[in-house]
Amino acid sequence: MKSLSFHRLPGADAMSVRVQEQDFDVSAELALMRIGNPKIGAIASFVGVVRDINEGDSVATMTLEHYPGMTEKAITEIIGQARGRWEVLDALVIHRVGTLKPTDQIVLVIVASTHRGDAFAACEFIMDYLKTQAPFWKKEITPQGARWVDARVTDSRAAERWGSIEKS
Amino acid sequence: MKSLSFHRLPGADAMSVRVQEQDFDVSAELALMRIGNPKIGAIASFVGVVRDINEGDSVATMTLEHYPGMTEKAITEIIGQARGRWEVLDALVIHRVGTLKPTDQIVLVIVASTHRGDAFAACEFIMDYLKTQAPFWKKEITPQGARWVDARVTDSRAAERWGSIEKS
Amino acid sequence: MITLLYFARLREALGTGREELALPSGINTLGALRDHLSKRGDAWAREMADGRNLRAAVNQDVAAADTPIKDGDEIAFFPPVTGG
Amino acid sequence: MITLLYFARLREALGTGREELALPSGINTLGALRDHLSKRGDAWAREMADGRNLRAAVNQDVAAADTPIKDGDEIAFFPPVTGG
Repeated sequence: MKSLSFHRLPGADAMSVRVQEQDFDVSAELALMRIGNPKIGAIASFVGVVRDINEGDSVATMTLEHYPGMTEKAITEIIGQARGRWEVLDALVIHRVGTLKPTDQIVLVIVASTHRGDAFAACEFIMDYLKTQAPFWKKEITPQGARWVDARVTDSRAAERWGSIEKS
Repeated sequence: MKSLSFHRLPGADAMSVRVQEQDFDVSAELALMRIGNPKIGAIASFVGVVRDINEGDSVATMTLEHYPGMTEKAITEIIGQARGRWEVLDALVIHRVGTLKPTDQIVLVIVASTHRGDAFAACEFIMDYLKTQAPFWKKEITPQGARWVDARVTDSRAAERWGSIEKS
Repeated sequence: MITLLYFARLREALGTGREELALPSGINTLGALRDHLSKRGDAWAREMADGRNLRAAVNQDVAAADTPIKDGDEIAFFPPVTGG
Repeated sequence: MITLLYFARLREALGTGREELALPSGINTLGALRDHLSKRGDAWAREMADGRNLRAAVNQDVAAADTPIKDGDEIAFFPPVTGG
């Protein structure tokens, strides 16, 4: 289940996609992005966190499985779609895999732009599509035993409100 | 111009508002928030950054002035309004004052919620209102000399799209 | 006495950031106070003129021209805000 | 030969995460392959049944039932995704 990938493209297409077991440091990622491009005026970020309760049951730990190779490809495509809709100067997605516990960070999406409207919209768009398109699966350990988390209808709706996504 | 204030209220009304000269550490603030509340599933953040170009001129440094006392009051009120519209488990605003240079962080808004829709909306709402309601003023030093930054019409429009804000 | 505060461009143009003033008799709204201050001439006339895009707060709350003012108030004048 | 991958609940139910298979003659779409696999019976019949909410990818791109498949392809079956 161990996997690490890293893409960084130069210039206008700057982006990074990483799937990793280890935790991430948001400040360090923000600093790298800021110092790399003084045109950046606005950075929107999202961090997904393991909650201690899901569907009414307490969650002790959670294991994240993914599809190596396709994960990175799907996320890179999602970022490409965001770039077609908004001004994106740089974008980063880190998704953790393996075993996590409540209050642990799961996923990080950072989008940098000149102005904040683009940064917020692109960050939320990437997160909405990631939840429905990127091949990750969560299994929770609860007092009632282990269970695979079911996909949420609200997540499909969240992705649908952005309109159809075209294949690049 | 030196000023520091800190409010942290317990439980459902958790929030912090700080005005300070020193830089901030987003990772440290996120960790404090996450560890304080295992119901948090989603954290949206915004960081405003000094750009090297504004209105076509290069910016060497920028000085931020504020109205001590009113600043904290205005931001606390903005967060209260966000809380009335969305589920906000915790919120933090840090705004720097004093002299900053390109790529420096200016402002941080963090909103934690159970789900990401609330976190994104409340974070963008707070930022839009902060830009039009909180008493901060920027003065830029450019090769053409020092100048006070003019308020942007797009900022008023961004705040207006959320509808009217009521006095608490 | 009232406390008057001026910020940013206004502070620089008027050459002062703060003054204490005995509330002039007959002045009981923010708008009346602004008119009164504009009669000081020069920079005051220019900066406090009706056409200037000026904002104000009474006791740290954003206030309009018809907001009542009274002895002991903290009253601030400033340009539209540009933080964030 | 084609490579078949199974993830998450599906991997556990089928008892395997990966197999190599000679592409059966006459099978040239994803839908036909799913039908073919469902005929293995037991867990295969249950998990690959028409009513199951199953997703699939051909060579790491999300694919539909009418997506063509050919020798050498990497084909993955999995439940709706739940990351983030």
